[in-house]
Amino acid sequence: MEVRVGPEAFDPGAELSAFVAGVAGAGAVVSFTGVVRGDGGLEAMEIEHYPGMTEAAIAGMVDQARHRFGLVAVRVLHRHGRLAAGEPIMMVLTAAPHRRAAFDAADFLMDYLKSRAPFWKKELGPGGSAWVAAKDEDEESLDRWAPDRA
Amino acid sequence: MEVRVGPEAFDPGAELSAFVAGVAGAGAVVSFTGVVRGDGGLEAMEIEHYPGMTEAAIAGMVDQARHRFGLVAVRVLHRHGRLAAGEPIMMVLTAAPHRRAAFDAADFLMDYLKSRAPFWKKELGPGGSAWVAAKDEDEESLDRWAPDRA
Amino acid sequence: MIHVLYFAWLRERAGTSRESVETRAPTVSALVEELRARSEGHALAFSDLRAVRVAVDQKLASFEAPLDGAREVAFFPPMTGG
Amino acid sequence: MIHVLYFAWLRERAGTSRESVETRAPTVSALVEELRARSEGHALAFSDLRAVRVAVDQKLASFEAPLDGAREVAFFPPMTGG
Repeated sequence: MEVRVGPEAFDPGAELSAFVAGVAGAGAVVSFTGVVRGDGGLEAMEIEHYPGMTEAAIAGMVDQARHRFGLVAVRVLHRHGRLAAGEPIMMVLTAAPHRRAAFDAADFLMDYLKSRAPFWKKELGPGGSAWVAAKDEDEESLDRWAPDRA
Repeated sequence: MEVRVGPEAFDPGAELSAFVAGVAGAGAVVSFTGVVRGDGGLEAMEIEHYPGMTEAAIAGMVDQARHRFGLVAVRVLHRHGRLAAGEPIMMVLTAAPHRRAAFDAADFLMDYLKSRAPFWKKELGPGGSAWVAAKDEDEESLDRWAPDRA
Repeated sequence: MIHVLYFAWLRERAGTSRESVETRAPTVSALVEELRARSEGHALAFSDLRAVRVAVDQKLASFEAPLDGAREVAFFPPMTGG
Repeated sequence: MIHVLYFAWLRERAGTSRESVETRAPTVSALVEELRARSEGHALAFSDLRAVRVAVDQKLASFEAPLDGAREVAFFPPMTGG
């Protein structure tokens, strides 16, 4: 299963071990793990998503990444619901024959997930709660992958 | 211990789990794992290194990466000796507040390790053995990090 | 009839996550005008459309997108996944 | 006396991984000229210096680097780590 969206906690190490074991032909494996930051007094994060659209949107991104970068294997995990500081939020795993493709594919998928997968984060701290605002720099980062810049 | 060079096998998943558990302040963790490719009839790889210089060279690269990218944590593992197809060769782990720094630091460390850490790979297959030749593209990839291009 | 969905602070302002709407609105923009009239919360949710994104039948769309045959329209702020 | 180390195919050609050399060579280049005379294998190892890298006391150096005070000089092909 290449895409998993759900409220369950996951262990990034166990995911990486299983992924590496399954990609014997690939020389390069990259993982990105997003973790709830504990700085600034942040106590927890609530992640809302759009059931149905989320899975379809991520599956589309994964297909794009596989073809564009010639991936041997790819996997995306993303949690929703309430997460405590220090907990893994999401993970992207990519495997390719060479390191450039594995790095670029993980980078590409992160840019798409940040700005095009229907998730919304709310930060909960001692002073109350606030929705995380989208950053201009995330849109700019995504623009790097436009076809005319490839 | 940030740098580990030795003949012992390691489990990328166990390394990632321990690393993530130790970097509560960081929001972004990137790992790169290099694996002995099994294609082209490759049966094993022999990795020779320069004891003493290897550890010092990698420690220098790690210090550079930490300061240049503002890393919260960084770790490099690299094996030497005989490795079978499918075995992990080396691993780089980086943790930073944001994803760009974590990605760039891992990418930077890989470029340095490829071309500036004193390791030499020999591939062993059914037809005999051959030293792996350095690639021009690895030097070009390293040039991306030159101070005047930063 | 169209199912209208709201997420994140649009949901909080509209005071609902999902409602069924009888409408002949030809476009997303026309639908937004009708929804604005539903309540003060709805009007507040749609007070600045630059901060609002829309999906028609679970695909990102523009405010000019036609609604003929659409079954589900969702409104939400810019996404913050990853 | 300088310890001279060889790695990878330079080691295989020179037929040794380490040897102690009495020398007054002022630079790496001058040392290489002396080493070439040691054996056919040594001459073969140093037949194309464009393919040879050098470290003096475990730091990458050029063939023009001075050897005064150096204790260890290593010769090897371009590195292929990672």
